[in-house]
Amino acid sequence: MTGWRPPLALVLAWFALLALLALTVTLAYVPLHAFNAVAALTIGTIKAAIVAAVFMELRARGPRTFVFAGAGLFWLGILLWLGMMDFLTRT
Amino acid sequence: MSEDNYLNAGYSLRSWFLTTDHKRIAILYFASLIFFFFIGGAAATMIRIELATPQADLVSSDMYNRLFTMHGIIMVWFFLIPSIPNTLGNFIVPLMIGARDLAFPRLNLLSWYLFMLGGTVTLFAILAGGVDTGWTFYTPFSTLYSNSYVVLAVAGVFIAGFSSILTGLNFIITFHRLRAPGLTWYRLPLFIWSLYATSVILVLATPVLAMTLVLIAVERVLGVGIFDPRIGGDPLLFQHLFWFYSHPAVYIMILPGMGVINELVSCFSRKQVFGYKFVAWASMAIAAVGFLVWGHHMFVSGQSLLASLVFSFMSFIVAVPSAIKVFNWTATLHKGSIHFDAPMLYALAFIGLFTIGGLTGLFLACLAYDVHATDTYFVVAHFHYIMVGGMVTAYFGGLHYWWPKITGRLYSEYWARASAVLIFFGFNLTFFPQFVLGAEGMPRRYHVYPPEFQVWNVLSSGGAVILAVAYLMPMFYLGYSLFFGRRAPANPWNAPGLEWQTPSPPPEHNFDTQPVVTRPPYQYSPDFEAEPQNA
Amino acid sequence: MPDAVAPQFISVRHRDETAELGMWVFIATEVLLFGGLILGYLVYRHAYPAAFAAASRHTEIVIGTANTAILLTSSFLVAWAVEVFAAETRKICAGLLWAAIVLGMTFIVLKGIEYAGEYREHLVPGIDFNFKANEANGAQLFFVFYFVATAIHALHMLIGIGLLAVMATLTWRSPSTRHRAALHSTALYWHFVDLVWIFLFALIYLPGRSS
Amino acid sequence: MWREWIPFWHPGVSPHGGDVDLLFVGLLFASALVLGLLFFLLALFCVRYRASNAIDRGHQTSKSWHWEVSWTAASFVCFLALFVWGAVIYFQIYRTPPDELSVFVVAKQWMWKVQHTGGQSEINALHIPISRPIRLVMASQDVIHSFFIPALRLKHDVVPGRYQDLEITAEKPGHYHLFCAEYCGTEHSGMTGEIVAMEAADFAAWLTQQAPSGPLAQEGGALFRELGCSGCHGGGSKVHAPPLEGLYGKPVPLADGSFVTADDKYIRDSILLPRSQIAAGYEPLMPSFEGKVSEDQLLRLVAYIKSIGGQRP
Repeated sequence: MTGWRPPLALVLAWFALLALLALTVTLAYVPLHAFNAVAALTIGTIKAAIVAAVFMELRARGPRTFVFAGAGLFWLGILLWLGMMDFLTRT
Repeated sequence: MSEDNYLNAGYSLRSWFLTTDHKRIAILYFASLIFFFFIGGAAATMIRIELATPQADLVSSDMYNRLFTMHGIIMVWFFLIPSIPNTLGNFIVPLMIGARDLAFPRLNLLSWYLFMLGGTVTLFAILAGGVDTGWTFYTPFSTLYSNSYVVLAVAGVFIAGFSSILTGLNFIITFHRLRAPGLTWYRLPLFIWSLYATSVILVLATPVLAMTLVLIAVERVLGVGIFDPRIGGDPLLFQHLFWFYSHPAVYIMILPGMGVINELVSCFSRKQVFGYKFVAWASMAIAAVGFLVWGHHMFVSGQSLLASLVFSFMSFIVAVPSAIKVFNWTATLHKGSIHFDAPMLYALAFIGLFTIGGLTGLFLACLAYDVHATDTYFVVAHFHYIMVGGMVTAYFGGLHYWWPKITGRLYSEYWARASAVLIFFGFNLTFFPQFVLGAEGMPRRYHVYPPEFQVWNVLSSGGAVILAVAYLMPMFYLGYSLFFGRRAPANPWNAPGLEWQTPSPPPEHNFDTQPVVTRPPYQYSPDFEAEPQNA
Repeated sequence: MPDAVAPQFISVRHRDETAELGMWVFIATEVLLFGGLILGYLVYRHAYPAAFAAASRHTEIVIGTANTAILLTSSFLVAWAVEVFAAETRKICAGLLWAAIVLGMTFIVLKGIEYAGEYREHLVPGIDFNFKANEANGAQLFFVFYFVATAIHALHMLIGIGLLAVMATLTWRSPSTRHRAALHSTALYWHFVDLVWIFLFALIYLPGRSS
Repeated sequence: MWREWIPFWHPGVSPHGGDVDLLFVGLLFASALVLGLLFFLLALFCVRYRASNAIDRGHQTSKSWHWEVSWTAASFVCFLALFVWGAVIYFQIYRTPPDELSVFVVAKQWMWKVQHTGGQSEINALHIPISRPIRLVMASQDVIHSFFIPALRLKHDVVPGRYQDLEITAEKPGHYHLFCAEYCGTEHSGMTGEIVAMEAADFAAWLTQQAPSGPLAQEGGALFRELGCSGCHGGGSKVHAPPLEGLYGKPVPLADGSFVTADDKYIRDSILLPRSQIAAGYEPLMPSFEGKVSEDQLLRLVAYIKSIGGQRP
């Protein structure tokens, strides 16, 4: 029964995620006006990056997996960018 | 020809309906698509008959609206999108890249079942009373005002969408992981490149449609939703989401056709495709830039002028790779040794019709002219030139080209050429007058119309009769060849592609020995006279 | 246990890597599935900022935060299970998976409690909706988004729980290399469901808390 | 029939109609050139290099950067030129209308209702004087419709939930088609009408012949009292509500510190969604009139508030 302990990276990632969760909830109650949204989404992105890199083992994968994982995000960016463009520039 | 092949590997229903053999699944798709093509075609016939006179005489307005909606939904989602990828693609892709099967054979079968389930639900919606929203499902008409079976139809399309996604996923992984030894990316036939581009769109665009359809269903069921103008929702948001899928979907409907044309032009000019890398990357460019142009469906909808400007610009950009392809096909003919067999006639028809469709696309990309032409018959003619003149012609071309491989039989060359020529003339007679109608200002989806448009409508309806006959002809001579046609040799066109290096029809396991590729594609010898091989 | 590889693959490794790559493509599809909803959210948040903030204050941040922590932890457990997947540690591995499933179920139950609370507060568009008049429209759009997004997310959770249950059972019985690949793909899916929730949490629960 | 059938060509009769027609000819010309060249080459190669023709096929090239780059660049430059050409005219077509003679258009399944400011109303017809820009203020009562006049080379969707301004000008007298171009349900193809462009004098005569139920603003004034608006917004009211005299077209300071111009859209929004933009210094007391007033009535209210725009409060 060797090697049942979780790798350190996983545990650290888990703690980091919970800490970031606490941080983002706290920050939400601090009046920062427009920066509340920025903070929430930035911390969300950091959490997502940790999940992807550590839990989903993306850090140990080759460029092809990166491209596949990135393609979804890239096209999401196109959808949001060109979609919002209309609504932000209406007269 | 008593050897074992995939057709005589089993005769039970189970051996067909639970098969994971990509070749049999292709046949299942083929049979289903013929069925849907005839349903969609029947609706088109009714529409053209009705439009022969300006008044309403054959059907009521409600019925007419249901007819063109049914024609659109069936033809787009249940014929054009799966047409080449799921029949020819499914059959030929593993053979072309020297693989035993697709990467996920069971997923492939699941994809067919989802397709049939979606088709059944949609047909049920049609039989239950039909849908009258147009295939575009524009809100708030579809969500709050239509009295027809919108939710059911939307559910059918939703399910069929997942079938598309699974097919795209399967192809992408197959191309990455299952190529034969030595088959590098630049040694792949261009058909594979174009299917790769198609799959990217299938995987990345279809989910947005799925979500949009869910939102329609929610709004219809709850009576309130995020597109509802009564609570401050914006119907244009629906259009953005819908066209984010549906414009790239147009490229789903043409890229595989372009891929087939590469194979045909090259084979029947006995020459390499001119500018291989340009054509390959043009496919990828179309897939990528095709995602940036959707707003050109909305130039008069009230979207911001800046958005219109950007989308118009992108629409012109996406035309560049298409132009590159046309020029390269033409250059391929140069110094070729051109044979005018039936598939080549289809290919030439494709180039002509696709170019007309593409050039009229520029009219519509052009902001000021689109204000006049959008939602008129000009648009109808334009996209039929691309989808019917382009994709369906390519589909027929590819079907004739690979028919000997798929069935192991040769069809009648005489009748095949006759039908190719007839399709070309019938098609132009049907759809060219519609450009004139559109330029004159006749709106689309009109059941009755001012009498001065009648002349062109009569021409168009007349052409439709010819076209219908021309599309029926292959049913007969191809059907005849199944039973009475001469046995096809393994390589009737003396082509170097891997799919021709195995017997016709191929054995269940595709290749007796794993092929190894050592040279670029399209290394044709000038003649059909086969060198003695497989002797 | 002999591990037969389907004929289109050369080796076990070839097969497993292919399966994992397939899951990544599927995840790319899923990103775009939620993408459509997120565009809708951004458009209306831009149009009705005050109403969105007010509506967001009506969501249960305690349940939302607890659910986020639960999901992050279950993701951690699944990642851990993937690491310890081996014949000799199969029971530990299965146990971790069962723990993740229990957390997933807890998430669903809490979500149900939250839905019930929203129903009592008349926040369900189309069924029973009542909100301060000047912000009713934007809030209604917010809650349509909220219910569609969380319901679809919950559906993904249920599918994930089902997959994890199958994997836990298989692992308990006889782990083989085939199961390793399957567990890997399942884990990727589960982490993805987690990822989606991280963003839904930021979009649904956090806005408007400071005012 | 008023329009004789002429094959293929009816010149546009709006100021930019000529530009659009020229653009169309330009596009046709460019397409014909490309198509001609392509078909010529296809035919030439097909004949010259047919398999049975023993001709020199030496020195085949399978690729050439030279050619690829040239035709890519050539297509790109042509497309760019067409893009700019089309965009310039587009901005002319959709420029924001000056405050000219306004006509209100309400689209609903399946008719066009037209209200002139003088109170004259028409259904499925629109009479306008020629050579004078008309500002249409369009609204839809139900689904999306599209206001399409082929002869003016002009079209714009009418989306429910907002006003759409559109400037139209006809330069020649005549009867022109009006179509609904966005599919809107059962009688979509029956949602047609005619644009009657008349000489200014004829138009004035036509206006007087019509029996207006009363100028639009006057009807709006009646509604203003009927619906109880005057109870708060009228002079001498006990409720602290902003006075509306002299409001139209002026910038309004809002509670959040920003300013908004009191145009048609603002007035419409203030009636339907009164609390979305609160005027500075007032309590958000006004109830929403959403669902209580039709698009027709809204137009009258807007016309009324506009008519008292010149008065000092």
